[in-house]
Amino acid sequence: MKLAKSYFADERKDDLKELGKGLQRSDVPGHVTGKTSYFADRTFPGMLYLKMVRSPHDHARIRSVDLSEAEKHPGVHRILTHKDIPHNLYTILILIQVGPEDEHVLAEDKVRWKGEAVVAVLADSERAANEAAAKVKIDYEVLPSVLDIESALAPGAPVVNEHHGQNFYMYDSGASRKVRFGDVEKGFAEADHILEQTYWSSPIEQAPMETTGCIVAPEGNDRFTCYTNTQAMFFTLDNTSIILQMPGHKLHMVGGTVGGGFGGKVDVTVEPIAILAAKLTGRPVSFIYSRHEEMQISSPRAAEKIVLKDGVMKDGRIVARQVWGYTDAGAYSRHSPYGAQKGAAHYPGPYTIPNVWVDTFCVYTNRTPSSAMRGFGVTIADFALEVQMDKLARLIGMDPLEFRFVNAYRDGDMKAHRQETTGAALIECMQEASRVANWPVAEKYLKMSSYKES
Amino acid sequence: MPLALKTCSTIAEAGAALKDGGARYIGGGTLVVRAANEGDVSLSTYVRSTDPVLSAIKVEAGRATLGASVTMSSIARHPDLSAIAGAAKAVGGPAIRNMATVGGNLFAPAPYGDFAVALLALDATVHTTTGDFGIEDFLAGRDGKVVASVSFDVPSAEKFRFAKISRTKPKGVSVLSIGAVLEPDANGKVKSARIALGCMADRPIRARAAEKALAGATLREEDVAPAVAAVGEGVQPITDAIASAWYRAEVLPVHFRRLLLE
Amino acid sequence: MAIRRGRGVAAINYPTGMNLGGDPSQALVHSTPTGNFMVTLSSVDLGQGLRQVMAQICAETIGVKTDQVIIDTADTDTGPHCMGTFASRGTHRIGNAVIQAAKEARQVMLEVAAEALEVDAGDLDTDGEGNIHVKGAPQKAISIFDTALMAHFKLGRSISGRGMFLVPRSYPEVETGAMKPSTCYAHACTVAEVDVDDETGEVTVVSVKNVFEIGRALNPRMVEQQLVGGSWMGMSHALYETTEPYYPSRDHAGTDFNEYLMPGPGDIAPTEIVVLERPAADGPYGAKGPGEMCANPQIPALANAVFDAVGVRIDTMPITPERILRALKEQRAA
Amino acid sequence: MAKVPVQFTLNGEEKAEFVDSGATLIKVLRDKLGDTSPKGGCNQGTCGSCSVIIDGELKLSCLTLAETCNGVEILTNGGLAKDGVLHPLQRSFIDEFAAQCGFCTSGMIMAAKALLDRNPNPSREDVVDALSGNICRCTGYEPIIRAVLTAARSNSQNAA
Repeated sequence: MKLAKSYFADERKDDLKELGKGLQRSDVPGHVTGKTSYFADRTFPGMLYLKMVRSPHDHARIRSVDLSEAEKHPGVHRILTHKDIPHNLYTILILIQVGPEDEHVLAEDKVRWKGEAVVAVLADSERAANEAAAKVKIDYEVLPSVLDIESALAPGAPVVNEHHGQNFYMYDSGASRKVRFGDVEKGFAEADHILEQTYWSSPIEQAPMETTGCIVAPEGNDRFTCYTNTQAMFFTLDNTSIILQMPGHKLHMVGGTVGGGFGGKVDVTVEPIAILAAKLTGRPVSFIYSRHEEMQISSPRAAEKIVLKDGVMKDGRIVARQVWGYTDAGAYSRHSPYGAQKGAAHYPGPYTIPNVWVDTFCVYTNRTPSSAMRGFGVTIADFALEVQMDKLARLIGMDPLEFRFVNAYRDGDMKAHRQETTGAALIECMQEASRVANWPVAEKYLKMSSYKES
Repeated sequence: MPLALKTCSTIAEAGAALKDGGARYIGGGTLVVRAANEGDVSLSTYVRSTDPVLSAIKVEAGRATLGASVTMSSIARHPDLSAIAGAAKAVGGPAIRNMATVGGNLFAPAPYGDFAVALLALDATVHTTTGDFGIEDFLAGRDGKVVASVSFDVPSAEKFRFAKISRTKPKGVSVLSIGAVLEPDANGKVKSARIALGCMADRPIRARAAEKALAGATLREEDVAPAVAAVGEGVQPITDAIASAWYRAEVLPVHFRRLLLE
Repeated sequence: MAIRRGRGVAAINYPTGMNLGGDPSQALVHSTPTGNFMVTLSSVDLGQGLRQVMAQICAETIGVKTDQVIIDTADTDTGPHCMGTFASRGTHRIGNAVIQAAKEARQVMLEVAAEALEVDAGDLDTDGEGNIHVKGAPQKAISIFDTALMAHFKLGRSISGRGMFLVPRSYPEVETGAMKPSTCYAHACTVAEVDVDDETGEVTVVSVKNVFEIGRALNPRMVEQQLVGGSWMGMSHALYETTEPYYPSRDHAGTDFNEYLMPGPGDIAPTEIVVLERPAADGPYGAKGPGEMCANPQIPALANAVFDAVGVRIDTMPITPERILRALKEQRAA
Repeated sequence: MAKVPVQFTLNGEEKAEFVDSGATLIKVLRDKLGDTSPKGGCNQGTCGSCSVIIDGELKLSCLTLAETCNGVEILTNGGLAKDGVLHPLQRSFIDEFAAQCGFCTSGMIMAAKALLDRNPNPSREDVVDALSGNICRCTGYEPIIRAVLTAARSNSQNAA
């Protein structure tokens, strides 16, 4: 890695003593000797293992649940169903008033995705829990399902989640989060060329090396210590408090070093049920996702469909951009309504475009609920935007890098979501890229600057 | 019931123990212990045999006999087996190669079992507790058999070719694998060929049409074209997370041609 | 058979933080009797080195060595609230809270030292080596060790500080979408080169050249860790990763690291990284969040490089050999 | 549950335990013997985080039954540092910033040790092959490859 100090040198004082130095990480000696403690590096006498019985169907009504054989299985201590959960219907972003509550901790009448949790078995060994789980009998009536954005939004599609009523999230602005800037129709009318293209992605797993999980130990005073690898301690504590209707002071979350997150550990899917299990059995409880669960049950990065329509002039200026962005939330909201609207502000990309129209939708399907991942709401948008930029440049016969200089935002430019650009540095990044990649551009672009023109 | 390990001193004893419900033979553990770890409750007893014969490698008069417990890394390291080392190294990373056994590989469902592809090309004989089988017959009815060893004529390095195509490097699951034994005649043409394919069915299969088309050919682009065109005859490639049947069928001739011309 | 080379470029920006819900983090700082400093947080270190960078920020602000700072974090019984480690907010939000707490603690520390030296606290400075001295008169000094002892045992003062950094919630305007979803933006431009095998659709990444602008590299070696790993993940997203290879069908969904594809150590391309620093006005010592944006520009750069190589557009992620081969066959048929 | 005796040496110390028949080695190392350096990243044999060296060979402790380890010598990363002195690989992983979350690190170091024990002067290609069964999600592998090569170089310098 090279620090290119010549850029923005006037904005930077190099007078720091402890910062700006590549000091050794204090935690790494622990990592390299295997001494760093992760949540699962502890055992407790009498610990129970939680095994989740999950839906084998994308969408089904639960006719009945028969636990009689499973409960008799040797080593089983308790089996939890939705009836045991004090506040079974939840949604994690309720903490920032983004409702409605739309997801069951344990399924009640229906399952809405293949893998949804229905029954939690607690036994004194993993083996006994697995064996008992195999004896849980659930009678399902399979329902029609929708597995992608287009079929979910088609007329007459089965409703995925009744708490929403329709297969998309309803924002205060309606079916989509809107950004309206300038006059996009006027822009298209003026444009020399118009290009409309559609981009897709399928779900991506965060795949941290350490799977999601927690170990709960009752403290003996009706408080519970939960050793967890959540990415957000109080987010987990406060959601657990709501789900278990347990005052926050009864809960003690302890994290430590997490074996990678990448957004995969921001949902609250293991702690509430494990704490409840510890409370109801009086025993320490371990609930750790298998790798199979981490890959297919934990929330992935959402599948997206993005339609971009751009109006461009022969000289390279983009004069209008219209965007329809669809985020496949899966069966439940989790963080997706947030991610979809974060995308709405992002779509013009790092370019100044006078006329912008964005609609982003959060769509429900019978898939594993999606959630945050590194680059949440932005990564797939950047794929679409920057492939589109390449196509636009070729369409007008311009060098793709020079085309970006023509449109790059600079300090003082107004973005579509009505924030004035400050601290821009795109032009300088491209200038340096032109040099390191030996991708020549015209001299005038190398003389440009992100600074506000006086 | 809890899991248990039953250790037998002979392969015959192990064969008998495997008749019990829930019993599975454990070689390197890469298939069976994984299944138990993943909650396969149909498995309750691991059966193993400590019979030293099972871990023996014997090479005599050009014929190799590999005990069922012989690992991929011991094959890859064996001085008399250098011609087929590439096929043994194609299996897994170093730890898996130190654990995965010849016996286990014969039972591994596609896309696993790359070494069995090599054994099929080598026309190996599989020695089981219920008799000796040609490898094709063995593969066709492998369920329930207990393997003691395999034997085959060790080819010269020039005769044996092996390719494994993966999405990830240097180690990854097979998109496909190809094993070939090419017997040259006095003029440098192919006298006879034995071609085995992995991932082109649920277990290794032979490419008989290609074998036939290669007879009498030189290993030049224009000469191998008929064999390349025929290599996909009768294949039913698997579809899995790595690749679709369509893709496997499309690239099989490409990789086969490259293997012949390398 | 032909191996065809192509290159592509992409440029991006990336927002720091998640203001659409309100974005607070807190920090507490106190000194021990011998002048070490304890930073108490509830923030989670996911492996990116949050503890180390917070220790450096605290040390810089108070004027001590980094190894004199201990980070106590991720315990809800002791640590004050933090929204969480996501949205590239860690360094920025928590760093700002640590600065505020450290400044308050530093002020008390200087007041104690001022009393010892019988000068005005405003005339004092730290030397970064464990001493407090009168500006312009380095010989008139007291060690931080003695200052802390004095605070504890003579003056009865707590050398401590509270830090709270809140980016207030932004509510998007319903009709126009006017909103402030984040604070400062990081930037990047990537040029990627690929070889595409036009018989198999296989892509070999030949080189990746990344330029990142991240405000300030507070610990350049740790920044490099993020950027190198992120660049790999971007390549992985572009060419390999999905839980659902036949999306929207759920068949053949991967359940392990054999089936969930990511580039192995034999697939990595020579990667060059250049870092630019334009300090963010609201960033801790100018820093922005580098952790997420570094994995984004490689994806479109590689997609564009594939097009440059073989003339087919794969507009669906990931760009697999199968998708490329199908497109090439359509191209030849056309 | 049937308990069976098992005896082996772990990082040079003799251990004797009664374990569940069918218990995996990783479970015994972590839960019974308190050596949590092997990590259960997948318990499928696909990630390498649980790698240990048994009688000189790299093995996956998640797929190894403890009961089959009678009489063997087991080395884990938890025992590599001697008298507080880091192993050269541990040192080079620090110097090259080759660990981020640290979860894969012990497995990586054992895979690298298995290589260097057989081949003290590996090429880059040898290192890549040696690490090929171990997944890392943070680093992009390059710093790890560099760390192994650095350790090999420092070893050969020390030997010279």
